[in-house]
Amino acid sequence: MNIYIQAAAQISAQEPMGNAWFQRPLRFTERYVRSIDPNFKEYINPMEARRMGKILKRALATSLEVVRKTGIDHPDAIITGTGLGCIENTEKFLTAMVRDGEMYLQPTYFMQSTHNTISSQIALHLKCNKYNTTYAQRGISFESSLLDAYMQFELGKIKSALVAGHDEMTPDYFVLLDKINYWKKGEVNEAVLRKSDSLGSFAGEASSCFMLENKKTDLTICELKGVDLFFNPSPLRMKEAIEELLSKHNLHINDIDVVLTGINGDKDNDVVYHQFQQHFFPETPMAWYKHLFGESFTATGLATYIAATAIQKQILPVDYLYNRTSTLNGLKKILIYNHFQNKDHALILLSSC
Amino acid sequence: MEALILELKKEIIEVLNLEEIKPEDIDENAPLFGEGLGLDSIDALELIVLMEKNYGIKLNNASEGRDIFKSVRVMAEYIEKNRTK
Amino acid sequence: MDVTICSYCRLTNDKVVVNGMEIPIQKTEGPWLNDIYRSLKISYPKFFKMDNLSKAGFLASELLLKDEIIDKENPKKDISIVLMNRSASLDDDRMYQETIEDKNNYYPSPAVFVYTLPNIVNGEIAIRNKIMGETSFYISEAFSAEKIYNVAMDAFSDESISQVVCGWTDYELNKCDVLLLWIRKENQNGIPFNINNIYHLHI
Amino acid sequence: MIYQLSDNIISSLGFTSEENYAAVKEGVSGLKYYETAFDLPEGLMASCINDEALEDAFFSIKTKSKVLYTRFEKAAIVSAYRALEKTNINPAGDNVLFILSTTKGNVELLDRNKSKQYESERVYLWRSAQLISSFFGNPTEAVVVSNACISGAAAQITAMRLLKHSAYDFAVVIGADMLSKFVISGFQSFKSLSTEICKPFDKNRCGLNLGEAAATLIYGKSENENLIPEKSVMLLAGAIANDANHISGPSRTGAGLCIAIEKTIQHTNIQDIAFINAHGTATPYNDDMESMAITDTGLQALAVNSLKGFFGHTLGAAGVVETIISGKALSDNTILQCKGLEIQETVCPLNVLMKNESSNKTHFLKLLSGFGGCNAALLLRKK
Amino acid sequence: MNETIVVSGMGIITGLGYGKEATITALRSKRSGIGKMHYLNTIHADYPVGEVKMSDEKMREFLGIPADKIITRTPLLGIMAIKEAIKEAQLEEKRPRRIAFINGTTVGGMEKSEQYYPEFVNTEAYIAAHDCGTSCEAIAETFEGFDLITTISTACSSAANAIILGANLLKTGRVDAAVVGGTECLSKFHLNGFSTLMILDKEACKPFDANRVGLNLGEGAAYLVLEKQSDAKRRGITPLCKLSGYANTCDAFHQTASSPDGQGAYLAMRDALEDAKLKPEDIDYINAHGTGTQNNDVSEGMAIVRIFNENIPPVSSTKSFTGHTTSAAGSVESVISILALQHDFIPANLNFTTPMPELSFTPVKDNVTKKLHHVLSNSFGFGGNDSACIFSKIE
Repeated sequence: MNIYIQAAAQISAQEPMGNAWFQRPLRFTERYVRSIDPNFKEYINPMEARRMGKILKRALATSLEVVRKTGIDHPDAIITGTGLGCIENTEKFLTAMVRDGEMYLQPTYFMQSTHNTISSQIALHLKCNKYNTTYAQRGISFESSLLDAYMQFELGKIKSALVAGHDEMTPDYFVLLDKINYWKKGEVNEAVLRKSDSLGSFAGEASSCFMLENKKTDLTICELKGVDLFFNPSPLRMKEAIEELLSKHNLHINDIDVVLTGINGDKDNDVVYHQFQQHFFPETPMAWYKHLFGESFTATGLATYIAATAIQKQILPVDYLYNRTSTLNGLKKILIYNHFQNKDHALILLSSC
Repeated sequence: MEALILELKKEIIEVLNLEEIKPEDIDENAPLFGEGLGLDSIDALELIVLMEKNYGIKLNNASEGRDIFKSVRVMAEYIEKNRTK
Repeated sequence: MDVTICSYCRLTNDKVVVNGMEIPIQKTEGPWLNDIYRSLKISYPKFFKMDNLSKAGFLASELLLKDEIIDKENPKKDISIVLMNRSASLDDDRMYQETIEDKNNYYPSPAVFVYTLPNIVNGEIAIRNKIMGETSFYISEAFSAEKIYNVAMDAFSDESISQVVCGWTDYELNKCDVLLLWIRKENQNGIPFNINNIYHLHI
Repeated sequence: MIYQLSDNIISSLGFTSEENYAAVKEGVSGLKYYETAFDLPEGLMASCINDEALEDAFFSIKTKSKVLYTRFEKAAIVSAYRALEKTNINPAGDNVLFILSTTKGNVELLDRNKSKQYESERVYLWRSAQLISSFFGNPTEAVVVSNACISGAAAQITAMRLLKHSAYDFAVVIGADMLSKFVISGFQSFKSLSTEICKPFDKNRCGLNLGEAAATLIYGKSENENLIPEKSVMLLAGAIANDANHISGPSRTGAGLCIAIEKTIQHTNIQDIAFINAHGTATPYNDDMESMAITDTGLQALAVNSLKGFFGHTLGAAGVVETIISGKALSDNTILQCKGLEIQETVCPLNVLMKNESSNKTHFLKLLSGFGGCNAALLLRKK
Repeated sequence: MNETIVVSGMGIITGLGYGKEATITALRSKRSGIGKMHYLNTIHADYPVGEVKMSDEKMREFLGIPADKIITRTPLLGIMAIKEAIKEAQLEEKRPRRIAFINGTTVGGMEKSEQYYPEFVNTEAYIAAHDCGTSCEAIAETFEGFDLITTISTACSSAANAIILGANLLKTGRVDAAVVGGTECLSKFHLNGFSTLMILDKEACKPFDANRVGLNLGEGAAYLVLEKQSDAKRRGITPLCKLSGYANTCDAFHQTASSPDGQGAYLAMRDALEDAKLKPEDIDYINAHGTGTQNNDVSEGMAIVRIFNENIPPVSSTKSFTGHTTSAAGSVESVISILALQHDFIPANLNFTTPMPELSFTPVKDNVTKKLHHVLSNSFGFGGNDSACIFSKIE
């Protein structure tokens, strides 16, 4: 069984949809960076878009982009990961409910507040009756979606899958998370993030969408070799998991060209990645990306986008390399390692093909 | 009456997020659902909220709206007759 | 197939870097490429007949192959030279155009005309080092590590070729942009020859 | 190995491969003497594409494109269009790759008087290639090969390599070069032009003639068996080698050409080769050099011809034009004469044909040499 | 990969009470759990609900969770239910090697968020508790040794989809046991939400009745422990039943409404049957989604007619007992379906009087005792997320 990423699309703090930014990513010094939106009118007609919050428009636009690229308009599965779901509409409903004392509430905000609105809107737009689901497990929501798709390919239940990760960050939610030390208090820049000597990162948004298929075509970007989730794993469990993953594909530690991590400047967060590298991949170059996108529950979708693009282009600009080395043995295998608050952990292995 | 119709048009545009549409684009005699503006059942629910919030008219059942929301003019006539604020 | 970069040379308007080390150049008021030539203490009088593109490519190849090809005499049939740039030979083309532009001052120069082909730079490097493998030149809108990688790897499809001089040699409107790589197959030492590494060596 | 699926030649002898081949078979040369041409002080023997005919041909292609094309681009487009027309290939597909072979492209736009209507980027070869491939809606970036006079062969070798290991199914190889004051004055300054019809491999050869052409060869992978026309020719092998001797003059020994020939024919029975279509520019040095290389590689008994007496030297187009014509001859069981030849005399004697002969052998060898010391050999075979 | 998946334990808490015993007793005696609201502070207190009759404090006390630990009602309900399931499956005593926990929820920590929104003054800890994943983690942490956890949030089909993911995890050999299901507490947020959609009934709901008005909200949690039949045998566990087939499809008709012909529901049931390699006539009982809204019941009913034609098995919606427990409904009703299977008993569809003119069948009005082999449980959600699971007796 092989699974290939056939097309990818993203909307983030970097230029949306295309790849031009990849070799020249923008840098930020703010604590809160919102995504750059494409012209949604190119994807969704205004009558359809009028009730949608930002996250839904982004989800639909990125989905339609991968559908357009691949021509797969009825994927066998539509799976979305979202840590917070449609938080903008949730807030609108919640605010009105608290403010107006449960009176005059608008149904639109409610019906577009649930997490599964995203997957179902995509299905609705595509008129796709097939498998449709949504994962909301904080920082591993995207990986959960990928795992679901992976297993269904493995079981031969599907031949194609649209897998996405979407999270928006509203001003109000930014303030709430600021109260619980999600964000740094002072100025944010690459040097500060690299230092990792205080709590918090900076806030970003992430929308990414991938079309997976079980056959290789001219479009194929890279191969999805594996995805695994772990809850509170011991170092021993992690070691075992890495060995299993590598041996399943006849690989050796040295075959992993880059480990792409979720280092984000938060000291409690980053120490886990440093330990991971020391224990398991002491010789392998370590890469990061959240300094260019901000922290978001489904940032791993962007990590997947970056790793896939790097494999496709066979270039990983030094901007993404944590230890600033630029000489790589190759870009055939990238391991994405992500953890959320050291509880939820995930591995994704991508490979050239 | 004409003032109410204009007011209603503006309110409908706002509450239904009909960004591209101006009040003069809405024919007050044309059906709101299906053919005309192409509104759907969720819009009907939003209009029910609008009726209650702005005019104090409480509809308990979505199907009651079916007759009232035939057109902007019908809506306005109904409001004139039944408004409590 | 494992291919490694044995040495590389980056030549721009202000720097000469070989295998990561900047080479000190004695600057004068004169042309930069001539300064490099003098600083390197090369003795190859034909250098001064060359156009800028050939000069730049030639200098980079001298630095690149210094330790690799000491023997300049014996024919080397196992080496190819595959180059690429954006402007072909337009820098020299414009100079030649000037010689024919004015009817009253019409003096077409064969010495300038001979350089109005981009692949002359391959020829210059081949002659200097007696390299008799394939010499090819491709044009690309912009520097592309991927294309350089592909055409260089394709050169190995001729089984008798074991080494390739490849890279980007562009010289136009006083802007010099050269990255030359010496690559070899089945060689363990050196930087892996891959797109990522080509890309970064050009930065 | 890759197959020729379609072809076209735009030259002074006609706007289809068939017209061109028929003229050549009849012995008609496209070379003509121009008293005054290109604003040059000297007269010129050359083979030029008829302007009006090119305009008509381009006009007959219905296009929505608003781009103002140069003469060079028009010729390339018309040629590619006519070659594609004969196939079912959708040039807008991402499995189709355009490969452009040219030495000087739009070089005449360096003349300020001629460039006013065009953007400044138009002199770049990649820009022409972009415009040509996008005329056909092709989504992939065209490859540009600029390897002096062997470009046309180098482009075919590139096509062979790319089709072998990439996702492309078809390569549209276009070779094109137009004459300009720039090019002609250069060759004149070299004193390498003959004012008479050139005499390849002749005792009294005294220089070459220049020519214009745009020619297209469409190659496909051998998997596409059902697309291959009955009289297709396939490209079996090709190699390039350098003389490492002199940038403008050919090697005195033909060392580079020898290497290229040896690599190309190493797996072939020489008895199967019907003829060698030589570069044969009719300059004293080139033809001597070729005679030595042919002799040193043990091919001196084979029939040899050069097509320069029909088309002149069409530079970046030469490799494509001459491969097409030779392929047509091979399929026609014919070995074409070497137009212009009267008394054969080269350093090493060769069997150069003075009139058409017939042969049902299956292969031919194509040779090219160019500035920069480069040499190329191609080996082709009947289907 | 084709090994049989069995249910080796389950736990439940709903308006009917805590535990399987309480549940089956209430079902047998046709005692509905729907009634007046006690714990939710809302102006819509006149809507009847299927509330779990235990305060947060009471549950904390029962579970031994200190008062200062931050935990919201949704995970509390979850912990109650998971305890029972883990115990029955003897996961602690006879530990499988790797265990997954898949939780379905949509509301998450909303019930506290809405209380403290927008300022969260002095209650910052509840900010982190807002999202769905936190509820999952809070439940997971009460049991040592879950190796893989995640949350599914597909509104009212969440728990059914958790069952499906769990089964796929087992079939691909990623884990050796999976605790799957859902939990959801009542919140003002979704009560008001359903209210704006005008699909709440002020009376007890009447699924599949011509005069149905809407649904009653409920709350609760339920989990199943799934494992491969061979693993259960190895551990010395007697499984309760098989999970013989399942499917997830999408109606792709409307964001909140179901298609009139029930296309999504039809496909879910058809594919689940195919997955189970069963024919429609093999199904002995359908535990319908049957919310009691105009739209759902006609859509689901039409789909049932399309699948089963003339031979429609007994159908009932036990939402007339529990209320609509939204994200938990899929597992709550799976537990009820399995109880039915174990006891050869079909629970009644309460409050039914008048047949729907659109449908050729009526739901079972009264409890029925009948030998059951295969039970189909439907779970449909907003956005057209339709799932169906089939449970079968091990014979």
